[in-house]
Amino acid sequence: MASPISVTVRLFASLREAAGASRMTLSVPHATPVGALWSHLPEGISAGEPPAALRYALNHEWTLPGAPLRDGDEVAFVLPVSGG
Amino acid sequence: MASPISVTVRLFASLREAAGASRMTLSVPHATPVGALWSHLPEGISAGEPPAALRYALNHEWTLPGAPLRDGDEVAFVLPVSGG
Amino acid sequence: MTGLTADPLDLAALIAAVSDPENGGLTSFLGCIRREDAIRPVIAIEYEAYEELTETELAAVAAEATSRFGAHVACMHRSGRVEVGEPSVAVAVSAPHRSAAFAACRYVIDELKVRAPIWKRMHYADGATEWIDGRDRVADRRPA
Amino acid sequence: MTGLTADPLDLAALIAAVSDPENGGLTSFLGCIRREDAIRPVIAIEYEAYEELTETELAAVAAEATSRFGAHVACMHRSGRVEVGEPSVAVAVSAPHRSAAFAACRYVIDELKVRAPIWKRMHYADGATEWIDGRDRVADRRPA
Repeated sequence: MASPISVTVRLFASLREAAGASRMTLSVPHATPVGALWSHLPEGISAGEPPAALRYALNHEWTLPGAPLRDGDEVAFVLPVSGG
Repeated sequence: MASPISVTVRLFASLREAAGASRMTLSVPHATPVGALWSHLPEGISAGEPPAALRYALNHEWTLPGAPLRDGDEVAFVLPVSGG
Repeated sequence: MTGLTADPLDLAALIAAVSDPENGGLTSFLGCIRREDAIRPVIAIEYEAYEELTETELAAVAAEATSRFGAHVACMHRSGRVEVGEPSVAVAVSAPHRSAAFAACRYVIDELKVRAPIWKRMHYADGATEWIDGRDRVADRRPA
Repeated sequence: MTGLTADPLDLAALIAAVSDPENGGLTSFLGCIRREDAIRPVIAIEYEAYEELTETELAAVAAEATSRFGAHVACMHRSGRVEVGEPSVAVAVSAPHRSAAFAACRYVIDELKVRAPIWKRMHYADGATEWIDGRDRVADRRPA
């Protein structure tokens, strides 16, 4: 396995409540694509597949599932929003 | 001439200022159409032809130039508006 | 709440008048006096209304918007002198959702601009005044 | 003036922020919490935002509306608990004329609804709560 990197995951809404925390650190192989990160969440938190319209932010900017992760990156799982 | 009737004319904006009054009483033949009333205004007030988009109200309700006047009616010359 | 007022417009009062816990969208519009620096600087505008018909028309337009968009409507127009930057007309509308709220608000302001018999007398920075009532300037030679 | 606040929204402040003597049209929008009696009565909604990205997106949407419609834009969204009838989002926009003001205001609210990463937790009159975040209800069994 490529040398592992450590990334921070920001959790919101029901994910945050399931985890009991708004941040988690995950250890994943170097260059893991953002879109693969969900599967690294503990089952108790992810509770299965991600919602269809899941979006991602990388270091506070919108990103696409294929973006490769680097050590120290922060990824946010942006669940389907319902603001306003 | 059909027996004369007396109608009140409401004057606004530059018409009111030209007349120095917001109301005038005119004596016109019975059943004179509303649209003919402008010509009965003194020249010093009307200062020529009515503006193209002149509208009329009869007893506080929109009316059409052909409406026949009756004694005691109140007509308003609704000059082109610029409210709002 | 529709009609004319000689007092400064109070948008908060209009908003309160249309608030409804079932209505999620509340749109409002203020028509303010423009200085129009680039054209001919204005300092104020004086509004003169044919009061009876204006009251009737504002109420009618509000009722039409209510039935057509399912909205609560409040709309007040100023009479008298309004300074630059101040509002001369205020509309507040609420509806279950924003689309109807925006449509109803736009309907009310567009309709009243045509249907409310109200005239503007411009007060320019250069001291001149001018009625905007479709008549040529001959009438202005007479002292106000 | 764009961003998040945990305090009650102050539309008057947003309006003051966008006022401009050259702008004759000022349109505002309040998104308020609906009781939704007919569906499942609500008492309040709790908002949670991904703050950094929300601030960036609100500023971006405002800048886009400014350049596209020549408008001044203010837009604030609530975080935390908002009671029924209270506004959770406020937008105020001014432009030279009302068409641009309405278009810009509509643009801002439509865009922020999609682009601002904010989630709602419904607080129902029957005591239940529910996150509206696209995930099924399994997550709610866990104590809040």
